[in-house]
Amino acid sequence: MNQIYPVIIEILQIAILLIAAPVFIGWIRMLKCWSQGRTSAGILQPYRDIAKLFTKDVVLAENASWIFRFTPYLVFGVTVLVGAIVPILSVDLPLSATADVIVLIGLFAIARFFTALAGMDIGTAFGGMGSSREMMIASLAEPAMLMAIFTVSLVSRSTSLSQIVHVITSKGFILRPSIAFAVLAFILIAIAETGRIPVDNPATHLELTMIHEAMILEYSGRHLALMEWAGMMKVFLFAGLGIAVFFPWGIAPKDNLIYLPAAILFLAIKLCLAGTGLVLIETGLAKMRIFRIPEFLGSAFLFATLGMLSYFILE
Amino acid sequence: MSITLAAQINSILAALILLTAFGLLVQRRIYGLLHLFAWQGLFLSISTGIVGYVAGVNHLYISSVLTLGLKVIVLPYILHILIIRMQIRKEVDTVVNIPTTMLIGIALVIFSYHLTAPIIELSTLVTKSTLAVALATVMLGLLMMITRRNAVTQIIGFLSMENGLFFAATSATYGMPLVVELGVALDILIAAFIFGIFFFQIRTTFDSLDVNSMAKLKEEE
Amino acid sequence: MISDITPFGTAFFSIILLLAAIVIAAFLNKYQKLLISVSFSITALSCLMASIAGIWGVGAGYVESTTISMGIPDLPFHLRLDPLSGFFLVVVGLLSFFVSVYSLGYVKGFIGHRSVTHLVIFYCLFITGMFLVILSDDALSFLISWELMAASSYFLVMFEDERVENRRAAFLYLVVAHVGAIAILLSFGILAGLTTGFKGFDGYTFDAMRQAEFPAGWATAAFLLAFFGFAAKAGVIPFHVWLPEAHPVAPSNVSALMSGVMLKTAIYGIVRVSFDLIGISNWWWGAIVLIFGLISAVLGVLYALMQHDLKRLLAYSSVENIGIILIGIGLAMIFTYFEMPQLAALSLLAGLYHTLNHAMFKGLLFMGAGAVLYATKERSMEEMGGLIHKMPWTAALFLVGCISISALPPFNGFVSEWLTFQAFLLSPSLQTPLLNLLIPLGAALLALAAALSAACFVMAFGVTFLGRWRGHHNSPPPFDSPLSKGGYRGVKGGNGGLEVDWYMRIGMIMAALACLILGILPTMTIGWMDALSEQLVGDKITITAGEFGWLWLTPIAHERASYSAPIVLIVVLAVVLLAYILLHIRKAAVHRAPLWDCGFEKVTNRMQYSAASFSMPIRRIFGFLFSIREDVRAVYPTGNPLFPKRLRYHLKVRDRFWGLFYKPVADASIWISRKVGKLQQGRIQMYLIYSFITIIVLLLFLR
Amino acid sequence: MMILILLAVSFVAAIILAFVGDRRFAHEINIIGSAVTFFAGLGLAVQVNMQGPMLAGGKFFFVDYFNVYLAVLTSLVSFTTAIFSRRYMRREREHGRVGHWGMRFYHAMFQLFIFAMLLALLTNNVGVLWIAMELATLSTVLLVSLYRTPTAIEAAWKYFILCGVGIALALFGTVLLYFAAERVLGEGGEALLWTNLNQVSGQLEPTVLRLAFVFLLVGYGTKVGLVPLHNWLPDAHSEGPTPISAVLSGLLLNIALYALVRFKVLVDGATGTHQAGYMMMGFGLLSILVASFSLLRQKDIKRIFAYSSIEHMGIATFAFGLGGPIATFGALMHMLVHSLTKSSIFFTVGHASQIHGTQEMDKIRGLIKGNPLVGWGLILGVMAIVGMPPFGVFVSEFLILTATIKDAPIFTPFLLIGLGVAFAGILRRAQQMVSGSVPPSHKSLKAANIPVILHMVLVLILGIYMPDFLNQWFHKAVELLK
Repeated sequence: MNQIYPVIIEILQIAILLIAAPVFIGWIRMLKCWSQGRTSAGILQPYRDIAKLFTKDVVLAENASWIFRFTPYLVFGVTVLVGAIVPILSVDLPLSATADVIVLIGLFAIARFFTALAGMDIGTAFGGMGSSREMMIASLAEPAMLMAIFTVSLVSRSTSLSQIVHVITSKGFILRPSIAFAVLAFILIAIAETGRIPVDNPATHLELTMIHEAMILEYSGRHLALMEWAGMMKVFLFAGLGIAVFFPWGIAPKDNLIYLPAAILFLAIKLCLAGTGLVLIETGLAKMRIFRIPEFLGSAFLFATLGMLSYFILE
Repeated sequence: MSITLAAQINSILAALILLTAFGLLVQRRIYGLLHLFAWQGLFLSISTGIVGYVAGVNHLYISSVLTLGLKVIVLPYILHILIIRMQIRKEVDTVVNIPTTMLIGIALVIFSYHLTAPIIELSTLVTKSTLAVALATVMLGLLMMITRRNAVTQIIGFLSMENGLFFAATSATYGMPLVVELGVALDILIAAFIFGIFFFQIRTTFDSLDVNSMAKLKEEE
Repeated sequence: MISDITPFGTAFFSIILLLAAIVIAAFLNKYQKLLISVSFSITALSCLMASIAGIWGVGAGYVESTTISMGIPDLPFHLRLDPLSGFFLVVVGLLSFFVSVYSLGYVKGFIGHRSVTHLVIFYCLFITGMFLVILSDDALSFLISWELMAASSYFLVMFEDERVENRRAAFLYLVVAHVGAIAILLSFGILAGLTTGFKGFDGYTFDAMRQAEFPAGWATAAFLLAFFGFAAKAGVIPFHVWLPEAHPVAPSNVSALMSGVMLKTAIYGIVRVSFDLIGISNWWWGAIVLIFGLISAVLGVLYALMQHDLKRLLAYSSVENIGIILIGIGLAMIFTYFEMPQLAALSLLAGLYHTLNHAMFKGLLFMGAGAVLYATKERSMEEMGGLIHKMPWTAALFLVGCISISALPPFNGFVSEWLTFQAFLLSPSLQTPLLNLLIPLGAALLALAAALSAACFVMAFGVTFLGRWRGHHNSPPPFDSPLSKGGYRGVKGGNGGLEVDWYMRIGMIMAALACLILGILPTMTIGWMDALSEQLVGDKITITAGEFGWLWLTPIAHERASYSAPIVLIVVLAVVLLAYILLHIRKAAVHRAPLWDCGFEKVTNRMQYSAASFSMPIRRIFGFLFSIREDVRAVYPTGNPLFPKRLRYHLKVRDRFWGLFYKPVADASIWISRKVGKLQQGRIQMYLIYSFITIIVLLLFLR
Repeated sequence: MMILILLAVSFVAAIILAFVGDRRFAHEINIIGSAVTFFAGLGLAVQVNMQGPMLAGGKFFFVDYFNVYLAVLTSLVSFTTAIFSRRYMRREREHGRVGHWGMRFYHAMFQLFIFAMLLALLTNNVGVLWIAMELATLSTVLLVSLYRTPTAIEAAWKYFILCGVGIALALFGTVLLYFAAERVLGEGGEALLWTNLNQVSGQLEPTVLRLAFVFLLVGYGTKVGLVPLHNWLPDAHSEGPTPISAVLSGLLLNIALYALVRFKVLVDGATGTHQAGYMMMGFGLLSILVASFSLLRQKDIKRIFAYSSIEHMGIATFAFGLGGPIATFGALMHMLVHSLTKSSIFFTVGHASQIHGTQEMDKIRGLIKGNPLVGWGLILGVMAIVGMPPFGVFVSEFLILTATIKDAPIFTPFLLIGLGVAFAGILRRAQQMVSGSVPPSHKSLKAANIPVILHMVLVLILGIYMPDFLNQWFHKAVELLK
């Protein structure tokens, strides 16, 4: 029993990831529509999009190389792997030892790396623009991200996720200024990394404002489908990561199935809230100029550093 | 002749040598320089002879004769010939600012006395007191070489330095060992020939013996 | 018989072999082709032997030393092979092996233009010098081999000496190297003096220095001198100016060696002197190393981003990586001082691991750049593009290099940087609050550097190999270009048309494999390396690192952090494969079509993002660090002041440090020399006055 | 016996060449003469190696470990220079820069010069040393002006006057020394013998010797080329025929320094202080700095290397002044390797200027392509002289520098500045000259390659493998100079 139990969890989690990610995005879009007084396409619209794309033929630019074709698969694969590592439901995932938070960042980085290359592969001005901006944002986000992790690892004496979850849950709920700062920082970073407003606008194809969209502009058919799906999973995973690191209560501890339904329920609730929060931000703010982003991420870095300092000074 | 008398004569000669040195320093006319130089040599050889006699150091006679031969006869003669050969103007171009030069010279004399004083304490020789004069002569010769602008006069300065050296040798130590004396004399002779050749070379290339015409080799700004 | 072959013997024999190669090269001057194949094969062989010796020696944690009666009879050359030198023997030997194989193809390109004899000779001398530096065990032989290395690489940089930039670079390089060498010499002088007080020559041996105890003040002086001396060689900012000049202009196989391993000898020196000879006696030594490391890491990669010459970019990124290595070593020093051997071991190994990794991928990248140069005669990326179609092998291998250097899992660059991060994350266990607060910021800077280098190499690869040919003439250069006269299948342009020959490919393939293996088997590598930390900081992390078996790398403790490269690789590949298969069950056609590009029309090649435009955002953000001159000139057709015919954009980004440090020195010395020149002003009376015054002054001084 | 051969050969050769010096075979006579001298020198070395120091000719000559290696060095360099001058002077003559009398004069004076130097080295008598030095000066004065160009004559004149004055001052110093000595050793020749003086140095009157040393320092220092007494040196080197420049900076400077060091030992023995050492250190340091900064802006290929000679003499003087086993060892070795390297550099420089028909460095290009031996010889020689391993200069500088930083750390920065500037200055020029493509002005010629190769090989060997007997000599010499 105990041997297969983790495997079950693992499979279950990946399944949830694959299924729930589009729903989560659908939920966000729906809320957005409501908040802007439009009628929404329904929570399941993302499924329809992906399905449609899968059935379509692929149109490749003339001088697209193997990199362009390989990227979607890689991005998808990496995202799934990340999904298999972040403890969304339970802490004992067989794969969780595979990577700690820093490795997770590395995994996202490799996905980004190839996306950017794909953007440059077809040789349009937009592709290059997208890649350039994406890499710029990433390189500014990274230090802030690391500081946030640093703060958390100060509290939990670890960077391995299940360990963090374990420690924080076991300690019970304590108000820590350092963690509060870290949360703030993490939210800003997550927005930047997943390319949401105010950093980037996933819904626009206005030439000069797009970042992520500019890179995948030339994709079509199944490639585009994989990219979109991976994108959705990324948003989902960042939400999951945030939950796991900062609000882990409700994630099932080791070795008992009883907690699982509860865990799923908790997860659903937390995700709904997260989505709502995101929508509030997106409707509240307008997209900022590209050269405001350094300030945005700079403040993220500031929060993270304050978190670290306040740990040493206050705790 | 008693020691004391010899010492007195010697010191008189020393005074004369010093005088000639100053004379060389300020004399403008080239022939005058030549004569002064010859006189200096003469005084030197006499004093050498006397010292030799007093101290009974025989090889000093030889060196005195050498001095007489070289410094009084040969070198002045050679220089004379050269001067005539290349009809150098009788009036050599003026020494830079005679009064200053003389003041410096006097300062030098005092300085060299000041230097040699402690050494003289050590010496037991009758002639010890003249060491200061010898050093002064050397210095004055150097000063002369600095202040003159004519090749011939520089050479004369150089030779008067040599005189000073000889004088030092005799007065301080009753002369160097013979072999050294001879060698030095030989060197001076060679030197004489060499500057003879030089005069011609300089003359032919720069058609004047003014050493200031020889200032090409320098760092350009 | 086999039993009495020792690692040391092997290493020594490899050096003999190199010298033999030199002699042979001298004799084969007439037959250049033969010369190349013979001497480079010998070199490759000997380098292989050297690295085997190193692997063996480190693995066995074995020490052997000997003296050969050269140099001064009282101070013969002491040679010693211990784990540290063994490790660096591997670093140098392995890459030199790859590069020598690569050279078999690359150097042929020079045939018909110039004699390669002295290239070969100095190449061998260069490697010999590096081996000797690593093996030598006394100050004199160390410095002799050190300068031998410098001198031979100087001639290698000078190789194409009719180009003025080569001469300038070579000169600058040698001057900086020599000044550094003098600093090192002085530091050894201090040590030797304190050891024996110059009663005799035996104070110059490293053994004597190991035994001796040094007073703090002198020790600090010695350490600083040594550090800055080596830093000048390693290209640590602000001593780096020679590096981006010299590495690009040298023949690519040489630049691969210079960037890949020559800089590492400096790292070796720093480790050797600080840990082994002097011993850490101040925590702020580590802090200094750390700070210089951080500065070099960040500025190095920023400067790299601003380059458009591929090899210059790589050179600057070497500055960055040296910085990263120094970070590890600096942390190790701090931990050592506070007596935390395990953490010290961790960070030291992180630094040294990165040394090995950087050797591999930087060598690979330079070889790739060389291949591109070989094929296109073009160094500026702005003129390139789309080469992935023309040279698929090179492109793929170069990509591997890019991934590794950008610290992306599962390749090797990531492992060492991950370990460094772990070291940073463990710093809070230090007992000094100040350090606790400051070191994390260092971690952030390191993260910044890592991310920027990812951006940098996206640019490098993207602009060089992807997109379409940016050159003014619309296709890659015609194939009968001078360098590639040996000629391959005479395809013009087409697929693989510009691909380089197999020697070069094999050289690169081996390096790429090394990157992958070092990336996915870190546990084993660290297990192999623990003799090092044992020797230097007296502790090892193997037990904990291998706690979960070879599959998981868990420094310190598995609940602390863990990473399993093999699983990452396997899972990702599995998912990719699965997705691919699933999506190809139902055949969906793939059409090739012209660019859509948001429906824009007439997209020309010149419209693509170039290196300059790619790095623009970062240039804006970090602009204050550079001296940037950019101007846009509009060229108007006559009689039409409104619509410019074309726009000229001119960008010049320069290193601030040149103006800051080097120019002033040069100007000052010229000024002084002008003043001194006045001494020699021609008039003889003046000179006599000098003598006169001198003697008067001396006489006065006497009284 | 050996000593007599050593001296006699060169003297006789001088006389013979004075008559037949302009014949075709004169060069060969010159070579043979110096060859014999060289082998006599070797013989002497072997003898010393076996029997240790010795007196000869009734105390008139003496050989100890300090001057034996200098004697061998002198004979060797003069030998190689003779070989070099064969091709070089032939060409000069073909180009009509030298006439019959010139050649005769050149050969005779060359041998006489060697004779004078060997005499200065081997004599046991301070006075004779002085005479020999003067003779050496006089014999080279007219060689400097051999080409009769205005600048050449000017240079020769300065050389003559400055060194004359210097040497005169040295004589005064010698007189004072004699004055002090005779009060201990009594009248006559005995009082001027090194061997006696060294024994009684403790009893000599310090005040007198201090005074004497000032004059001797200024006197012989002028010939060593110590700043500010150096001004004759660049001129003489740049204007004279290259073989002469080679022997001047290769040998004459060494001899003068040799004399200076001997006196220093004597004075230190008498005064018991380190005053003389400090003076020498001061002069050495000044020379290093001034020379290295002056050579930055040189345009003339021979001047720049003349300045580098001043710099290296400065280094050696400094090291001798510093004293101590390591520094002295380094200084002795430095004299050796410097003269080997520098003379070989001058050989290549001579050919280089013949190839391009000018001494202006800006006009000299592409030597490596044009004439590989000259090119590589020059650049490797430069590498050696600026102190790059594996050449010998590095080893000596290594010893000197390491000794300095421990014993006199205050001086190290200046030393380093000097070395660094000289390094950059020389290398920059040399690199320009050897690299690049061959200019049209290039004239091909048969270079005398044996001397260059021989010297460079020797310097290389000294750098990586110093023979043991030399090591022994140096150690014993260090004992002498304590």
